Amino acid sequence: MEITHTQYKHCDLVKVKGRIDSYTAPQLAETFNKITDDGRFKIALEMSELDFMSSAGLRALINTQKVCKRYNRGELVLVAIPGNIHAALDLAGFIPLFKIFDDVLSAVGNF
Amino acid sequence: MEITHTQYKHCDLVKVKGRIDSYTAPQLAETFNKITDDGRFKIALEMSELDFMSSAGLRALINTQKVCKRYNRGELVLVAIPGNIHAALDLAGFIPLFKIFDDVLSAVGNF
Amino acid sequence: MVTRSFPGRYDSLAQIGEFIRGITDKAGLNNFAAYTVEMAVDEACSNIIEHAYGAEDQGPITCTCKVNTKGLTIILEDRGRPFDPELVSEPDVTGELEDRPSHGLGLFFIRQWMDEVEFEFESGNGNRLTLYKKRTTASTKSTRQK
Amino acid sequence: MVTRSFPGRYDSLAQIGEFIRGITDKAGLNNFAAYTVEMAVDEACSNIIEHAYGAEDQGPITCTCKVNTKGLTIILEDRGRPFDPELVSEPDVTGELEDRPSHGLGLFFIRQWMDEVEFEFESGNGNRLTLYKKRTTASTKSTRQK
Ligand SMILES: Nc1ncnc2c1ncn2[C@@H]1O[C@H](COP(=O)(O)OP(=O)(O)O)[C@@H](O)[C@H]1O
Ligand SMILES: Nc1ncnc2c1ncn2[C@@H]1O[C@H](COP(=O)(O)OP(=O)(O)O)[C@@H](O)[C@H]1O
Repeated sequence: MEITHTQYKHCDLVKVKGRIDSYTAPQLAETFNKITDDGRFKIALEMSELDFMSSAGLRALINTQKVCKRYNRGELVLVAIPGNIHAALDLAGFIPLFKIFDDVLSAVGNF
Repeated sequence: MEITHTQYKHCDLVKVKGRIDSYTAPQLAETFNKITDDGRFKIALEMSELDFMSSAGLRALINTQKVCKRYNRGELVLVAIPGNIHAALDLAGFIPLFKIFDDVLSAVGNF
Repeated sequence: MVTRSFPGRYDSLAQIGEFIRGITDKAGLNNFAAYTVEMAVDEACSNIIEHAYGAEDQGPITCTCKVNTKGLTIILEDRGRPFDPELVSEPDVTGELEDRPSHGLGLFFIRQWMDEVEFEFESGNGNRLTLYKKRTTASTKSTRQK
Repeated sequence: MVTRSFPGRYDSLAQIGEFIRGITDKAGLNNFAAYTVEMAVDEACSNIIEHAYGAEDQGPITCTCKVNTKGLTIILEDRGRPFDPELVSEPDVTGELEDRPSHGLGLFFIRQWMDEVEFEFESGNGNRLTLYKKRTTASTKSTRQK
């Protein structure tokens, strides 16, 4: 797994590549925590080069979404979700819980 | 010349392709005017596919920059400027007057 | 039939995933079917490390794969504590954000995505989880196209 | 030597640009040198329509191009009103944003980017603007590389 984090004026962009499983998910959770600990709650997660995400990754997403949406201070949005991962998010009932964008520009521009 | 305009939460992105000369520059000026007449003064101009820009285009840029920067309400930033056009902007002394970004994401993210 | 053993550690998961992708390729499963198998196995192995062994490096995970014309069977064995999956209730996948549990999705994925799932415990022999995935028409077709 | 005439209209500018690119290509100018010639000619033709003719469709723009080993000469002719470029002062290209003029850059580009610029007026024959661009070492080199 490879994580890139870019801070923009109104939001943070996290790009994750490779594989999110129980071994790597803690790093993703930590990246999200560092951002929200900074008082920043508008986050876009770019997933176009993500190959695999287990429920450990879903856990990081839902926990971060809860923190971000509290007091209406922001939200985590998902960008460029690969097909198989979209099916997993769908089965887990996550689709209604996250705004989804096709590309980072619209995601960052939405904040 | 082909113009695409996308409105984001905190800024407007204008992408211009092809040729800006005395024939086409009025369309670009009109696009900018429509945005500023709307009370929106944060504009990014994406130029990566711009082939040519005469002083008629420079005129549209400087006029719009004056309107945008007034009362500190915003600015026009330039994105992905092709080499020849950069040389023309430089000769006209425009480089210090505009923030320049390599890609639209950083430009939109900066607003 | 292929059998391989992996250390019961989270950093084995990527290798297990690779191993499973090799098997699903050979079985000619389509891309999505292969993904569901990889994910089910990953969830099961995470659970073995976290719940059956209770920690990393407590024992191995043995993975046996059998391919036949009807489908793919994967057997995961460990020497951890026994487990009755009947006691685990389905997670809420429809409620409001705040009501959503962050745990309990792993077993749900395994059950939803595999065609048959069986947990067995034999004292002295440990746990055995059998996962079976049918070939779908689509996957058979995609095999033929190769 | 090539001569072509274009209607004195702003929508001729793209065709004039294409014509000039054909010439700079043949002359083997490098990409940037070619761009400066295209821009100088575009500025000059815009001025002919706007200032010499005072409006569109008042007369033609005739463009004559000569290439030799030393460089490229472009002659633009119109039948509009005469013009003394000595009376035009240089634009401010260093001041604060608010002090910058939005007009007056065209002539500046022509003068900066061409190696020689000459305006002539003969009553009865109209205006003639001669632009000369030297081949630079770089452009000669890029020609040789072809
Ligand atoms: N192999 C196992 N051994 C023991 N307990 C297990 C095993 N797999 C699952 N469990 C139990 O079932 C629960 C649900 O598992 P699961 O759906 O994978 O979610 P999670 O692991 O996120 O809690 C676990 O919390 C655990 O109590
Ligand atoms: N061909 C021409 N015929 C008559 N006047 C001209 C011509 N070219 C330029 N001028 C005069 O010189 C001024 C400066 O020209 P220029 O630098 O091209 O800027 P602009 O056309 O934007 O005013 C013009 O405003 C005009 O008064």
